[in-house]
Amino acid sequence: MNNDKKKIVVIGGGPGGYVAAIRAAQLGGEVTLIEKKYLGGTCLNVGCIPTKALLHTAEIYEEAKNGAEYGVITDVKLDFGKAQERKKAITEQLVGGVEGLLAVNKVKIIPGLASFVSKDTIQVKTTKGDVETLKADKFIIATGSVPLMPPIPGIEAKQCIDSTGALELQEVPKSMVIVGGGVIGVEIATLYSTLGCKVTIIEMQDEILPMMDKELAKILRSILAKKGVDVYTEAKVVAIKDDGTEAKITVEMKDQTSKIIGGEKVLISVGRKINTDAIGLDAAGIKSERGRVITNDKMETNIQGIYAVGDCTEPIMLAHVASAQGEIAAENALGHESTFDIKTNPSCVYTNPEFASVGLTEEQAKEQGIDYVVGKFPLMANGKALIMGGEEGIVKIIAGKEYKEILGVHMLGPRATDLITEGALAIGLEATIDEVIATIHAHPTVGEAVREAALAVDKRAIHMPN
Amino acid sequence: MNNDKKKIVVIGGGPGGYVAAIRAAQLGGEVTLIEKKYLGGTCLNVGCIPTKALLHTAEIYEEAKNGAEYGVITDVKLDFGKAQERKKAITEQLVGGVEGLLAVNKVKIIPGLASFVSKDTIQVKTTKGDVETLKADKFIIATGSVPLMPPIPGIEAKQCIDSTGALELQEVPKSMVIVGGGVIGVEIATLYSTLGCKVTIIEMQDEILPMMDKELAKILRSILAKKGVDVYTEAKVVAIKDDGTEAKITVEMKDQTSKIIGGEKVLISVGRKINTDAIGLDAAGIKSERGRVITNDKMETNIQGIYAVGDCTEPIMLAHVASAQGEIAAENALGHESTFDIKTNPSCVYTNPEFASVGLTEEQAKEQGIDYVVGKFPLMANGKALIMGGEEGIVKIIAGKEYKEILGVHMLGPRATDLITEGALAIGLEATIDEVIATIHAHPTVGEAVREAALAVDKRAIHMPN
Amino acid sequence: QIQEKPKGGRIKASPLAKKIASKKGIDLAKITGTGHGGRIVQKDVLAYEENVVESQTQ
Ligand SMILES: Cc1cc2nc3c(=O)[nH]c(=O)nc-3n(C[C@H](O)[C@H](O)[C@H](O)COP(=O)(O)OP(=O)(O)OC[C@H]3O[C@@H](n4cnc5c(N)ncnc54)[C@H](O)[C@@H]3O)c2cc1C
Ligand SMILES: Cc1cc2nc3c(=O)[nH]c(=O)nc-3n(C[C@H](O)[C@H](O)[C@H](O)COP(=O)(O)OP(=O)(O)OC[C@H]3O[C@@H](n4cnc5c(N)ncnc54)[C@H](O)[C@@H]3O)c2cc1C
Repeated sequence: MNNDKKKIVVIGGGPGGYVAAIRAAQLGGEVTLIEKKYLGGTCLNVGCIPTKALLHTAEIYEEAKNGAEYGVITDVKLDFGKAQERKKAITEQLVGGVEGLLAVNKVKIIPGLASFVSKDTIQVKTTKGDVETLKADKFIIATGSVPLMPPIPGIEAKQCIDSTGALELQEVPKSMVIVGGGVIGVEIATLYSTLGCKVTIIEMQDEILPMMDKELAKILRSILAKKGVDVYTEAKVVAIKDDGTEAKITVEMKDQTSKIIGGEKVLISVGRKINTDAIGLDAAGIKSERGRVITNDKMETNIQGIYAVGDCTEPIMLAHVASAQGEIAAENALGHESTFDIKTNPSCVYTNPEFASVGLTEEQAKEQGIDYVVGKFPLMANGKALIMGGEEGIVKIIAGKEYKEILGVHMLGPRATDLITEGALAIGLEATIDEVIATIHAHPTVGEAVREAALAVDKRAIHMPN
Repeated sequence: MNNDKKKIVVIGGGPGGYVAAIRAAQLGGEVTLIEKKYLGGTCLNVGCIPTKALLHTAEIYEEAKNGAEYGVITDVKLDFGKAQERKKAITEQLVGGVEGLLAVNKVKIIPGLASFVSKDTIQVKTTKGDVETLKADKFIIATGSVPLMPPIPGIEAKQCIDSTGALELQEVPKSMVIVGGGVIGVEIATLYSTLGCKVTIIEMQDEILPMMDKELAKILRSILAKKGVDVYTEAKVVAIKDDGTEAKITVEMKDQTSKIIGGEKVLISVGRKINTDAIGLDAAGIKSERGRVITNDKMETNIQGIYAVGDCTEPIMLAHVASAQGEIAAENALGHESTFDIKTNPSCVYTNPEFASVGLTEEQAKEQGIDYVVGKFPLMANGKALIMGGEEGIVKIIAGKEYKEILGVHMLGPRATDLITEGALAIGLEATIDEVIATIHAHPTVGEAVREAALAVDKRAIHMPN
Repeated sequence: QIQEKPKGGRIKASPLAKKIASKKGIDLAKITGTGHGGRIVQKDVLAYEENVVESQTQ
């Protein structure tokens, strides 16, 4: 091999690590990737992709069941095993794809567990059982996160599962209690409740999806309720008891009363634990805070030549953030100048209807003391949403009061997870509502509602009274 | 009424006219709208909305039928009457909505046929049978277009229908020959072929959807073919013969042979005729070219105070273009300065997968002698597309060679009609691929493929070999 | 859309306008933008360049 090539070692093969590895190779690095378990990491194996694959089955199931309204008379039966098979096939295809891409880019893969022995050397316990020692010019840490099991009394009950377990069920349970109403909890609630399971969500905060715009989260909560999901907020699980076939969950409600809820399964989705215990941060002298590696916006740690990206660094744990940071770390490691900016980062929740957001929520704008104005447009007045049965949704834009620059876009409705890109690009380009308004939005699309919400900021929406 | 208010008369209540009327009222005009037939025009009554409502039924039908792949075992029966009912309900709801909006904005509606008697006066034959004479400070013409019936021998056969007829069928025909493979032809082909009709498309040009990027149109054609639609290009219908239950269509193929194709219905979708015969353009001295009213980019005709918008002015006949022009005409009529710019205009085809485009096609870039580069990304490598069964699609970006500014975005794939907005905003803001790349695209979404295509322009896509 | 008067503060320019100006060594501060909110767009840079060339050849 060419000896002028910079040697890059990437630890962890999730969307942070494998993207960093490919980008580093593109820029001329000699790259080695260490992965202890599975290429594609959480995202491809037990995260984004498996959830969305199963949710797509749920969506088709729901649409087929409600087909009569559209003139499609159906008799529907679920074959959940088949859905699981398809999920597996997709996951395998994508993991195989990543393997292929790494090979094309001449990234060397070492299956094994890496840990620093000093700031320029790591040791790898390979899955074959050897121990290899590696030196490199630059390291990129991308070891991600794992499900967190909080110390609730009784959590060891056999009914308790984490997100990985929830995605591996071979049958739809009759009932499920979901502890934690964040993105993972709400998506799995959507999945199983759609497929006939009685789902109860217990959330400590005063609304589900606490990081999303509260007004829209509230609407989503009422849609979930209409579909039969019980949601308790400001509620706390204090004990879990294995009661044979069911677990009994004791919940302290906001009015101080307590309630016992039974569940065939109990999903614990209260958060994720940073996965850095095994990598020897101390041996390399890398600064961290409760396991979280501290980086600057170039993804540099305090140790020169060591970068970190993704879930192990970022309170916002998202695959696309991990990948974006992976590219940036690789660019900096190879002598370019790149910085990470979170401001165009979309958050998507794959509920039905979908929920997506970019930029500031109204709550954040208020908190930060920003002078803002709001434009809202209900999807009831959007033709395509009506056609798709998505009339309960809404688009909400937060803009600066003086210049009307777009600060936040929030959407609840069909295709929201894809439509949010317009908001992300607008925020990235520091666009004002004028540029969104000047852009012709195709008819009939749900996206027209984004333009109407921008018009509504100026109290001149066309398709609703202002 | 307040007498300083400018009197505005809008002729035609389609998406060009009713939007102009609302905008003019917002800006303080005293507005009267004349509509001879139905509020909402072609778009809401016999165009965009009814096609998409029926296509949504087709989509659900197809998805339910193919549900087994996703673990949704179905037994499916079509109730086309119910689909038609729902279409009608949606259309009525939206037309009612427009009526309500006009009322809220205090727009006076006169049902009737308007024609100019001079450049500042019109006469209205009201549907009640009266004749009213109206003067106004400004006029906005938005009389739209109607289906064109070309002089093909035998076209009066009872099997021949136009798009309006095709949307009113109460049963799915066994077979349909579609003369003209433009947007309307291809959408109706998608509708009925999905619902079990044997469809044949006859197109004169060398590819269907001649205004779209040819490379993608070709892929779509092959997808249609796989679904059982026969497509003949460079083929010409020379005669139609009523043969009892069927019509026999004589087609001259590109190799000079001729072929006779039978169809229970024959859809004539070769174009649309501008609807200005009845409005007395000459009496007002308004310049036109074969019926098409000539305007500048302020939507002004040659006669001061008379504006025209939408299908009656524009070779690109789209509802969102009509509405955009309507807003602009109203703004100029009320003393503001607005200009229309087509460059952000998306074209959408509601096939399955969807097909959407904004900016220059590769053919146009070539024709205009522009130095361009292309970035392409196949949806086979996009996780969400794979999940949705949309792996045959592709995203293609045309960028300027020197500065990499985005000139055109073309997408064939799930949700393309909504995803195209990013391209429209990018073109409107004169963004280069760098800004699209700097924008974080949520995972897993089909939209990630847009960023990958932008990366591919620079030969640095992550998820495919470059 | 209704044109607005340019707002003060930092120079706003489209990404394409910026790229062209930097490649051609044109100072954006000297250009009046005609885009939304006085944003400098491609056509403004090209018009400015033409003007400069013209006044130089005169
Ligand atoms: C159920 C669920 C659904 C989700 N849905 C979404 C979604 O829709 N969209 C989204 O953006 N995000 C989603 N996420 C979050 C997303 O999966 C993560 O943010 C993302 O995977 C983080 O990427 P990463 O590369 O930082 O870490 P990971 O994906 O966790 O990858 C880390 C990798 O490092 C390996 N590793 C760890 N330590 C070592 C070591 N010492 N040596 C070698 N290898 C090591 C691990 O085996 C793992 O493969 C979801 C998560 C879950 C759990
Ligand atoms: C089947 C089909 C599908 C389509 N799908 C789409 C699509 O998905 N997306 C899209 O953007 N476009 C689509 N179009 C095109 C779209 O419908 C038209 O571009 C749009 O309706 C044009 O709007 P307009 O206001 O200019 O004219 P129109 O909608 O045609 O409205 C003109 C109105 O003026 C009235 N009128 C005419 N003359 C007079 C008179 N003398 N006095 C009083 N009233 C008069 C008419 O009755 C009519 O209501 C489709 C068209 C068809 C036929």
